[in-house]
Amino acid sequence: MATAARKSGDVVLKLENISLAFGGVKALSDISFDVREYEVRAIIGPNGAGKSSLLNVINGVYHPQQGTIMFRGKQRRDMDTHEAAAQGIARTFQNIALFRGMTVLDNIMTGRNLRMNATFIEQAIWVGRARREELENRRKVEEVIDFLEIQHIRKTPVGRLPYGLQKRVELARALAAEPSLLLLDEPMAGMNVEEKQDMCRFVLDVNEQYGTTIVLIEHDMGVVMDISDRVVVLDYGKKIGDGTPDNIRNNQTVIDAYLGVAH
Amino acid sequence: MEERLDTFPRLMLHHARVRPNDPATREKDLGIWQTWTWSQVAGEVRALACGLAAQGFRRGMHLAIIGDNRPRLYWAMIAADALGGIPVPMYQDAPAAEFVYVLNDAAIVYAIAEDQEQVDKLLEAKPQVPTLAHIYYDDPRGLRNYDTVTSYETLAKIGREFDAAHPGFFDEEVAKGRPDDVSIMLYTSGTTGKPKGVCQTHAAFIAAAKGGCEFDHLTADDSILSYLPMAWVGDHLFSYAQWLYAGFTINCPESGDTVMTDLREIGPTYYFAPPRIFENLLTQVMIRMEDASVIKRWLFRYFTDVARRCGADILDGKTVALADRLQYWLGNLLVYGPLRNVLGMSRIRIAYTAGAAIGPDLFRFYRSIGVNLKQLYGSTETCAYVCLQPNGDVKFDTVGVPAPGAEVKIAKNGEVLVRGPMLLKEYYKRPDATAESIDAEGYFHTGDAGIFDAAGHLKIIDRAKDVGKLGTGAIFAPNYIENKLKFFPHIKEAVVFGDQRDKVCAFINIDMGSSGNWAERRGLPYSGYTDLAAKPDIYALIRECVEKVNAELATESGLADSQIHRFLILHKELDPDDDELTRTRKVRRGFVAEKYRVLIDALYGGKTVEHIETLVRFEDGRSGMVAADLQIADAKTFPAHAKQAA
Amino acid sequence: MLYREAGQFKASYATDQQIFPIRQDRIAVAALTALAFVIVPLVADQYWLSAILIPFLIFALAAVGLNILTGYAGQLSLGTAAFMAVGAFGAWNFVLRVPGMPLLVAFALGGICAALVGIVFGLPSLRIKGFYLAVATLAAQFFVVWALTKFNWFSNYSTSGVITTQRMEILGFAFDTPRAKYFLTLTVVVVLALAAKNMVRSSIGRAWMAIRDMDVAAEVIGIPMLRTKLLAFAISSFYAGVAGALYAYCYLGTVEPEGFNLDLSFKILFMIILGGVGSILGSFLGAGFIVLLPIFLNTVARPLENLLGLSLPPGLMSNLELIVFGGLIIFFLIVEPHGLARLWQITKEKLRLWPFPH
Amino acid sequence: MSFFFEVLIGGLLSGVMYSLVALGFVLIYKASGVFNFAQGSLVFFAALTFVGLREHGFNSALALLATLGVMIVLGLLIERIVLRPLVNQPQITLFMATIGLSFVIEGFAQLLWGANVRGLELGIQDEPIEQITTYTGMNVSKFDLSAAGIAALLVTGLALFFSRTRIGRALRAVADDHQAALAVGIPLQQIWGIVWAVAGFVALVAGLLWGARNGVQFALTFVALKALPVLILGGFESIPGAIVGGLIVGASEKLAEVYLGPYVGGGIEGWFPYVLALVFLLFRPEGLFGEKHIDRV
Repeated sequence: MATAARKSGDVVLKLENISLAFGGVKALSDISFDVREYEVRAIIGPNGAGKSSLLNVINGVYHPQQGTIMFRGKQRRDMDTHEAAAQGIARTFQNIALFRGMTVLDNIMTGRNLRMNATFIEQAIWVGRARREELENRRKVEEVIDFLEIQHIRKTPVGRLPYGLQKRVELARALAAEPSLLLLDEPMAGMNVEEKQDMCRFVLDVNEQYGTTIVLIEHDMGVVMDISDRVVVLDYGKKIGDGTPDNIRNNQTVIDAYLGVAH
Repeated sequence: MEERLDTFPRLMLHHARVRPNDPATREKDLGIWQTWTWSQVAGEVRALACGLAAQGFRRGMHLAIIGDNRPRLYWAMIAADALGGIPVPMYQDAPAAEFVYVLNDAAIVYAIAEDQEQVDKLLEAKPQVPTLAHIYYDDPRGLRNYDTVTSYETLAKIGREFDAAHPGFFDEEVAKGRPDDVSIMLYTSGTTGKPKGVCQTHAAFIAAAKGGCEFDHLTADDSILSYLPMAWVGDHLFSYAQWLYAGFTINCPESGDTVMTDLREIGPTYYFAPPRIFENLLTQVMIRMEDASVIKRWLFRYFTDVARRCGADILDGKTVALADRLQYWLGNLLVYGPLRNVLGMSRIRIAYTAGAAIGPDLFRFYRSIGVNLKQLYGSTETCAYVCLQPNGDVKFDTVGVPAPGAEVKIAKNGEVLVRGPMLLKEYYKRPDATAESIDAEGYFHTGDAGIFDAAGHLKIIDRAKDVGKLGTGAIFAPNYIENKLKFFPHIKEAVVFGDQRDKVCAFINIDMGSSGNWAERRGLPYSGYTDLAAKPDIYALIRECVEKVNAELATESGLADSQIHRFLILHKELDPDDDELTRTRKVRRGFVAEKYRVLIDALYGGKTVEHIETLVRFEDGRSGMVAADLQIADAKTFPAHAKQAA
Repeated sequence: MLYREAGQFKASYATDQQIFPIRQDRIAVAALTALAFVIVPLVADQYWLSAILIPFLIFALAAVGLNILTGYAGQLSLGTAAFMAVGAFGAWNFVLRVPGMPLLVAFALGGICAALVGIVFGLPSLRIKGFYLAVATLAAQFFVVWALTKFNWFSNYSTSGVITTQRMEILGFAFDTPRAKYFLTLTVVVVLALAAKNMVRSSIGRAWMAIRDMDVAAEVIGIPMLRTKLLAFAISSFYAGVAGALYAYCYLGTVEPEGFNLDLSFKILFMIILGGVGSILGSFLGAGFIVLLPIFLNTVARPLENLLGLSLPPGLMSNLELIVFGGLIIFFLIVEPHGLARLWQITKEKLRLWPFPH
Repeated sequence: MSFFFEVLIGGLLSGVMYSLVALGFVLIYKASGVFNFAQGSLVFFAALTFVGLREHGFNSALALLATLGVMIVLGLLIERIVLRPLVNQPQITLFMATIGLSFVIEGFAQLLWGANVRGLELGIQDEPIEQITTYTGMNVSKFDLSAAGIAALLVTGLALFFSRTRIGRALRAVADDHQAALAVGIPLQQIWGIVWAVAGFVALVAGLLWGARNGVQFALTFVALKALPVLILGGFESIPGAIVGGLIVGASEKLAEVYLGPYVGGGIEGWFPYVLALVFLLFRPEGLFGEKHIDRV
């Protein structure tokens, strides 16, 4: 898997001095890091290090008490979930957050909701714009389904799918939004080797084919070192390392806090 | 001026004129059946042909075509034909190493591949194929960073520009085509030696297509699912020659995994499948019915019994008692109709099977539930067109009557000889082989041994060269025996030995699906094929099958000596990747005999157990050793008692 | 078994996404529509029309409304009857106070009034969930009934808020027979049910279900929480409101605010639980079930009474009804939480796969 | 001014009665996460059974004991038949099941005892206590005060039960964390059974007091509806919350009726607590004593 050939562009996302606390508990303290366009950026760290919280800050689920977020040139105190989505940030969740009462197709279609502008009255009559949007976006969604090779489960309710496929459907839902920045929270957790390989391939394909910038949290060090351009290491809500995979591998603080334990 | 419909490009243009808005090609893609009309197809072919011409493709050149059944690959074949070139479809599941010989033999310069997988194999083969210069691909997925290959879209774009610059070019090229031009080169897989390119002319395939269409009344309203390898003569006849002759619709499935679903959605009127697929389907039906409720199982059993009694006769239009007819009608409502529907066969008018003998029970089952399944006989060299079973006159153990235009006779040594317009022009660059197979009178030697019955139906017994003699002097037809064994669902493959020996012994491969299921229902634990194959219970199960075959053989005149005395169950499945089977899953008898010599010796040496180690190649390309101690079992044989003439 | 789908392939997304993609379903629905519009008016007597079919259709409409809110958007409401009341009194007042007001427009305006009230009581849904929200809808229930009783203006100063509906006339045609009322009700219900089906299979429907199933994920995907929830409240209340107007005009003729009490709300809630939460079809099945059950109980009990020579105590039937309703609710929640609609779905699945079990 | 206090005290005292009903809800919610809409029906059923038994010649003490037995058995049955099969279902489903349950209980109660309105005499008169009237000029009902006393006694008893007995402590553990309770070997189903039995007992007390005050009739079931805003104010999981919430609702609805009612035509008691609770919810969705939950994603 060649990572060398990949181009990486300007900084698109920059977090500065982010601190987040729940009640009295500090989840993140004074975190700063940036993400460049087209790169695969990994966040690693032991359980409870604040990795998911960081993603939640980026797409506005949590609002940090301190710090600023710069996304696509605009600086702000915090993100708003809707704004984040509208700005092209999509994500998947650590614990699968699919809409369990819906089919795979409908789940992925929700990823295109932002691009559908017909009013509910048009939708109720099912003519003109509503119908057109529905059919056009179905095609877009079918392309994602094709891309992730989940054609055979298109009309299956997601609740009936095995874990690995659910993860893939969640990725599909995020991709359907055609994001410019994709946040993946442990996309390979709980998968077997084969599923992991598939997922790795999909992540790299997404990055390559669509030029999507990717921020991912992952525990499998092999995967992280393989596919990411740069890595951030968190420990107890603090950043203890930031650099290329090689860089991180040889960072003594990181080895002491995390790598040494994990292996 | 009268229209000359004597080449495939002209046939295509004819349909584009006569029925421009009728569907010509469908493909399940992006969730729906994408449809191209005849006029759209004509446009695509035109662009493609012009594109190839612009890239330097010339009359007489070969165009390699590699991939699953894709509309664009079919169109590429017409495009090559239009330019007077020769399409060479290749088996898409062969590894790169196997590509090399064919690519070099056909001196391939231009190749069109389905996707990244095939492109990778071509690129892997390229260093050993100096002529290969142009590779085009259909599906761009993953090919973004390949800079030595060209996309279908780019080729078509080049073509349209070329067409605009040379407006008369395409029509002139089509006009240059002659019926005796070679329209296709199909490589025979060959049970021995290297594959040979079979060159067939437009005239030959059009004759075969015309004969078939008229024989079965195929029209532009029919539709077919195109899912068998494009390199195989059957697919070329049904999905190309007959498609372009009759102007019906071909439907390409989404992928190999979804064929059954796609079959159900499309509900074709015309269908072809090798016996293996019909057998798998029936096995699945039986397995799924096991889980049904008691009432449904009873209904199913009751009505399949009714169907077995009278279904085939009703299909053949024979007289059937009213009570049976009523029961069949009810069964059709409750069981056969729904069953045909869930199998995707409810609209089938004509279904064919060929390529290997089909078990009589299997064959009868489909006919009895109202699927008009028939057999045909033919080979690559005869455009798969020698004998066909006529509607209403179907016998289970024959391959039907000589097709319109085919002259069939039996040689003294029992070999079936054929003459007619559908014979091959030649084997490519192999005048020796051509001369060997077509005699001075123009008869093609099929290599099959057969006999005609009283009603003029041909019955194929075996490969002519496989037919041997037992030590007793009796005739020994190994395939005939093996097929009888393989008709049991638990037996997947069988290899019998006996030529120049005093008795017959057999290797058996059990069917994992069927016998695995059998074992599970009995709570018999097993860890894999090797383990299951060695179970005493399985041996007992297989012995029963072998003994049933023996009982049958005892009744057939001249074959009583062919009863199987001893057998063993192989510790691994025979596999094309290990060269034990051909790509069309025919046993390479000589190779197997050589590889497992120690086992044959054990069978004839009276041993009851033998150790064997075998090298196997896994799917990912690695290889390893499999070792096992194989049990050898004896089977009961029966005294000969010739059956009364039926 | 009845489904023969081989050969019914879809060559476009439009055909793949139609409401009834299977031909046999389309035929069945066409037959059912013909039955409802042609055969029923010919054969049904007055009792069947005005005591069974009209209320069935009206309740089904209200249940569709509640299902949009509770079944699709996941917001439990115990105040459906209140929104029906707003619709009924709204429509009545528009006809009363605006000269020449067309009847159907008045129904729609009544629905819109209900929608506005729905939005007001839906506002808390932004901050509260589950039965906290259910309690908020109870507030709507009590407040609306109180307001309609207390402020006599709504009933044009009649005693205890009773209103009697005006003569119904559309384009000069008087809807004064049960048959005519049935036609009117049927048409309105069919049109609105179709619209509901269209909404739930469009992006708005998916947004509702997304919020129902996993609200955080829905937000992250860009589904606006407030707008989506309020829209569910508004549309649901609109349906309830129109149902309320039909309830007053086509069914009872005379209504009072107290008629739209909590019991009615519960009745409609029961319809969707029994019929199927999150299913338009289920709304109809549930309404049919609840309308027919008392009639069924009566027809069973009366002959039984005669047969055994007993005279059952007068309150018996109504209490028995309570027990059977409540018991069925519990039974369905335990055994088949998705109600009759799911049972039909399972049956259909079986018929499609017949003779295979799965 | 003294009129204000009179209304206030009257309100507070009837608030105690609301608390009593709310207590039943809280008990069950705390232990099993079930919002028991049928609590009002239980109150109705208890009162009706007591009155019914007395009509059939039982003396008060015996009727009380028998009713207590019936209520405990009923509580256990509900737990076993309705709630145990629904374990791990969404709370909304459980809630809807209890709505169904309330119908069954109401139908069953009336089937058994008839639907007539009956009086219930507890021997305490609903009349002003003379001494208080004399000294402060305010009318404070003797009945209300006694009821408040009984309620206070019950709350104290329950508090002691929860903090001093083994079962009580187990119960609290269950309320805090089902999984953990299961892990340390607390028999969940047994605990739930006990809680439902206790809820039956609380319903009996509430039923007697409310029945004595308003007569034993179907309208008793609406008492539960009064308790809902109490719960919203106090939080579903807090016993102190139920009490304080009850007092607030009691006091505010009386004050609102007296001071606000005349402007809008009266009868606002029915919805005022709801609107109050609703407004309150907007500012503090977790209730007075509830804990703030953070959504983890």
